[in-house]
Amino acid sequence: MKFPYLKEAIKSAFKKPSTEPYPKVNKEAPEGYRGKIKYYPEKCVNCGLCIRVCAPGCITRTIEKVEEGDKVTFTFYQGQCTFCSLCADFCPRGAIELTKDYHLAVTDPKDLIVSGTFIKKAPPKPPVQPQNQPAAKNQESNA
Amino acid sequence: MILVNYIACIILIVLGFYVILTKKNILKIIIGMGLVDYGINLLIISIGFNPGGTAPIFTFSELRPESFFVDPVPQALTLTSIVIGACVTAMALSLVIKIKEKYGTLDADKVRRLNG
Amino acid sequence: MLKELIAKSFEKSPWLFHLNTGSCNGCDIEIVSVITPRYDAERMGFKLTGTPRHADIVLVTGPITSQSKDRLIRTLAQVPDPKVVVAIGSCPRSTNVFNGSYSVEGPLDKYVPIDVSVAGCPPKPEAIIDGLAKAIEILKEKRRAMK
Amino acid sequence: MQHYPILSIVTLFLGAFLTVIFGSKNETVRKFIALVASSISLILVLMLIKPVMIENNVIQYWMGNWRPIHDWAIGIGLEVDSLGLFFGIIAVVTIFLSIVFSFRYTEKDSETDKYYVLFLMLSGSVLGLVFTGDLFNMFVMIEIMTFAAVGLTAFRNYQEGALEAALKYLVLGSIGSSLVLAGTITIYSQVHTLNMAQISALLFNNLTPSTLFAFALLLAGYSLKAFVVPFHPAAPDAYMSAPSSISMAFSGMVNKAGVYAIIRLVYVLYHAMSFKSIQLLLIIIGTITMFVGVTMALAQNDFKRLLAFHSISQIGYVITAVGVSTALGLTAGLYHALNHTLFKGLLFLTAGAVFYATGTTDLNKLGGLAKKMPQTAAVFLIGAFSISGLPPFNGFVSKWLVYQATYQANLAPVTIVALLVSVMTLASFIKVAQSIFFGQMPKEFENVKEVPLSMRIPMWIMAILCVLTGIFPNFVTKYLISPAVSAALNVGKYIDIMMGNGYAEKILGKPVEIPAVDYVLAGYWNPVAWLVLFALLLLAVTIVAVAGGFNTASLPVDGDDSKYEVFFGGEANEYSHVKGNDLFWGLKYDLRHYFGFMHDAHSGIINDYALWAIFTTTIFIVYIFLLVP
Amino acid sequence: MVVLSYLFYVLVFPGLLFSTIVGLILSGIDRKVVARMQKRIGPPIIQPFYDFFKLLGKETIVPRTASRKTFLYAPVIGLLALVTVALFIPMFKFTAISTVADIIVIIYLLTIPAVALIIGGAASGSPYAGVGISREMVAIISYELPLVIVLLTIGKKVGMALNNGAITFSLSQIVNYQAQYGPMITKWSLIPAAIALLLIIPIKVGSVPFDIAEAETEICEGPLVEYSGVPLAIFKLNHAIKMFIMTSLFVTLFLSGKGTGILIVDILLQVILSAIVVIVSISTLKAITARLKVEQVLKFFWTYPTALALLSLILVWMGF
Repeated sequence: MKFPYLKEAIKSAFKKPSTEPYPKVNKEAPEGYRGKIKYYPEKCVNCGLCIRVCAPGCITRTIEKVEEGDKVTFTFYQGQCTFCSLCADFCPRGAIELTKDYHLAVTDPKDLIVSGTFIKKAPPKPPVQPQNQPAAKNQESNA
Repeated sequence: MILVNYIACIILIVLGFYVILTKKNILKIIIGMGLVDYGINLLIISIGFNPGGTAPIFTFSELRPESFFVDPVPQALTLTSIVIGACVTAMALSLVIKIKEKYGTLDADKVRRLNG
Repeated sequence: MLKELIAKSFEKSPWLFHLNTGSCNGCDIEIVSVITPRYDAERMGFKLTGTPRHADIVLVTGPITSQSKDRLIRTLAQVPDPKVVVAIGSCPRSTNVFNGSYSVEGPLDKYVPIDVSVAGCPPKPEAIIDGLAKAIEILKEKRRAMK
Repeated sequence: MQHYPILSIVTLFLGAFLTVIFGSKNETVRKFIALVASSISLILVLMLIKPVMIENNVIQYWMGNWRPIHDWAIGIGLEVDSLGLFFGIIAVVTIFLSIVFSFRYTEKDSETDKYYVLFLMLSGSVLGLVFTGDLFNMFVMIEIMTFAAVGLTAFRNYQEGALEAALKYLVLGSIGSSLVLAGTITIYSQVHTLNMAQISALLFNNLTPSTLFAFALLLAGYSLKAFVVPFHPAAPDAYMSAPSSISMAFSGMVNKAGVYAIIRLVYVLYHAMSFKSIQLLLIIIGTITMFVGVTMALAQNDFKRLLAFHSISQIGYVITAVGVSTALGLTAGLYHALNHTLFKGLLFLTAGAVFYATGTTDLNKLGGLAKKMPQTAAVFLIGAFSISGLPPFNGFVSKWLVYQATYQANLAPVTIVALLVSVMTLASFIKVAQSIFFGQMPKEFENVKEVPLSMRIPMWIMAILCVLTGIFPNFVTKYLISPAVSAALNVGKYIDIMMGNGYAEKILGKPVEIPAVDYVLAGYWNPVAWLVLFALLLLAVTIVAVAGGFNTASLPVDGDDSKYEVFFGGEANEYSHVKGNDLFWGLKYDLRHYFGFMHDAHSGIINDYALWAIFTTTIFIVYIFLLVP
Repeated sequence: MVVLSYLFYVLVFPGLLFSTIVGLILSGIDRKVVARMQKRIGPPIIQPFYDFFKLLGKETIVPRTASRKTFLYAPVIGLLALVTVALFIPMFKFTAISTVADIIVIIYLLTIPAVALIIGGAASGSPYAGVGISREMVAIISYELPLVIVLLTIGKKVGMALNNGAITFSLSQIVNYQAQYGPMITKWSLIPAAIALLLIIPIKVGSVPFDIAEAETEICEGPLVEYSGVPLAIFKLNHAIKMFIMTSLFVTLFLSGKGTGILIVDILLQVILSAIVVIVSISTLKAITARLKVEQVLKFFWTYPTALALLSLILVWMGF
């Protein structure tokens, strides 16, 4: 019959509890925590790298043709996100950021959607060139 | 004379118990029970026996203090006991027949489906 | 008066039942950490029970594998009313990285309505506590609707 | 009134003969004869309660009117004192209920005329045994009893082990009978009389080696008939393979006949309870009996075999309490004997009902029968709670008296063992409840039905008696137990009634005194308790009313969905039942050496059992020779 | 009038209402203290009330395999037995019903809630319940042996002083003895018995490390697995009342004394002492240990507490 924690238990009973009073006092997440996704559409260049690296496929993109160019909408569905931060790391322009905000409990799944829209101006129409192939290549890389 | 009786009945009883304890054949165990029975019957008779006594046939008017006779009660007891012993043996033998039919053996070591 | 007491008690003593439907254990560990001294969900009356019959709130983790689908449906049916289903982590909400796998039959809302979902992979314990707080509100409403 | 005892015995034997003559062809006739014979004998014995128990008379009856001449008994006499009548009442109630139960229970058997013949002979012999005043007559009756019991054990000879059990019972029984006979004639050789009253008078302060030897033999012989522990191994086999109505009779009266004979022997015949060593001997064998019986019962997998080991265990309580030998102890012992008849009879009947409905009593094959046989389950629970000694059932009262008697006699270890045995009894009945009546039902018992009314009536009578003797203990002790206790202690009166007034004083050399049956019953039930009970019932009703959840009609009807299946880790509801073998793992594991030893010891070989019996007899002889004088 | 007073005893004090409130508060204290010993904040002390009332509002499900009546009535039977025991336990000088206060009656009545739990669990037809009742029964067998010896020891000690050496089991005599000679705990020969009883209390109320029957992580709360709603609430209430009764019994057996003579103060004292016993025996063990295995429980109780109790018994027998 050994009670190795007896002393500690009795000592702790008279100490202040180590519980964090969370809902009353908001708590900062630690440095480097990957929480809620923040998307800066103004920085985005619609390169699509993030979609390529996203494992669960939580990023969707819709492109609408409007007068000025393409209306690009990026939708991040956090209900499907693993918060791996690969998209942010790969984004060449720093348009995606994983904040320290962890308040991700919602009753309506729509609240989990982060989306941003920007209009990517269509480039001025290039003169028609005899060689088609390089132009196609250029277009592709733009897309 | 009477001592021989006692010795004989003790031998019979002990022999009977010996057979019950050591013999594995159920038939022999029943013979052992019979031996014990006979030993006890002999004991009863011997207890009632008075050397030189007459047969115990009297009416109350004939009974006198000096009349010397064999105790009649043990004889009655012996008769009862013999009858009961015979019944028990008959019962046991009928069981043995049934057991032989059902188990195919009379070995006490094998007739032990109920144990533990 | 008894009714008021009962209604009041519903927000003070929600009991949890934890259901793992093929989770990677990340969320499970976070659920356990909610009841550790640091977060101590018991101070708000939360208690992990061992059987669905005692539960008010069911915490579902994992992307509903085909092995666990029938078990999930059966177990959820066995919880007495009123009950609240909370999806912990992204998996039950949307099957997360397992999306499209041959053995995953999620997401959860194909089978039962999800009342609260806590996103995260895994969610932080604080987020789970937030989710539970929301679940209590829903539990109260369901109780009111029941009567 | 003088003739009631002999008539009640003769009726039963006559019934047996009439059944042979008229009942062999017609089912109804033999049932009618059995019912009439048993009810006449029941009524005759119950009519004796008023003169014997309440007015405290002792009925003596000389067969053929051969009264004692010159203070010497030469005829065979019947003597019914309260002690004998107490056991007589136990016997006739058992007989009557068992006969009623048999009517439907044996309907699947052929040749039930033999069953009724043997049963009536068994009943008659037990009544004869408890009413007789003649030592040799006791031997004859006990021999008839054994004989009939063996026949009845082998009645269902198609059943596994019935023949074997009968053979074991026969061999051991005949060893016991031989011991009894040898003891009887050894006494006869010393005192030249067979009348128990006269023997008792002549043996007072007159113990010679021969009479001590006879005492040891008789004690061993009657212990064998009561199945106390080293003599017990034939009992479970026989109880298990006999039909349940017979098992009930075995535990209700055949066992009790042995107990009665022991009480008669040590209290009346030999005045032996003044010897500390005899008290100790009875207490030791009683304690061993109760402990071994209950631990063996825990390990059993057959309902009836388990009950049989409990019979042994409860007889241990009786013997222990009788061995304490104070008025309180004897009260406890007799009360427990009465209760044992009631609850064990009830339990054997439920076993019979289960067998009737399902065709098996194996704990590992049954399950969930409470849904199909609710009444049987209810009476089983009453019986199980009674035998485990839960208040307010009767087992509690008598066990409580046993504890009180033992601790007042400064026998703390015995009290500890008795309480432990009580808990283990509870454990083994929990095992039965779980494996037979609760849990899930195997598929093959879907069509099981509740047993017919004529089988339920005896069970309910027994159950009601269990409750009544539990909540009216003062009533029972006043009208049944105390007279019997005072009769057991009042040897002088027993002698005087038989041999004529003044005989006892002449031989014993001291005036006949009426023994004091006084003990403080640290009241368990008194008028206050009634008020409490009333208030509690009111409380229960209130709770039920307030909660509302107990209004079973308002609960949703069992749907087909999985909501109403048991929680099984989410798995589909398949048959899964924790059976008798699976229970009490920790206990079995910790005590595995003990259980293993006991299992090996009960080897099932006749020679071994005979060896135990003879060895224990030898120990008795040596003990009594060494310690008594 | 008498009927009314007994109704009051049964329903209000010291019966149903009083023992319910005190029992629930004690179990709240227990939970709070355990939490503090583990450096947690812990639930509020009235948390058990919330649990109880919440369960009253839940749906009651009766499984298909269950024997309905047995399943539903088992908890009520247990509650009735506990209320009855509450009437018998003296609080210093006060007892509701003193004439029938006998320890053996109390021991048997205290077995009834456990049996009710077992029968209720068995009636549910769940295999988890089957395992649970098996364990519960092993637990009962385990603690019964030392418990009996402890009570016998006290009976002997009191009997030697008041009853000419014959053992007494009367609770009122035990209280009288302590009123005359001071609390039982001050007799050094009885200290081992007191320790043994302190070890028995947790298993009797089924708390960690002896909660083998209701191990929620292994066998899904054992016998309680199929219970929900009102019957479950009553079982939880039984649990709480059992905690109060066992600790109160300890106080009566070991810490009782003259009392102050004022009824309310005495009762308050009894409750406070009970709470201290709860903290010492239940909460401390709960905070620092993990659940034992079934066979370990039996082995533990048949060695340490039994040995302690026997030591006391022998000491008392020798006249110390």
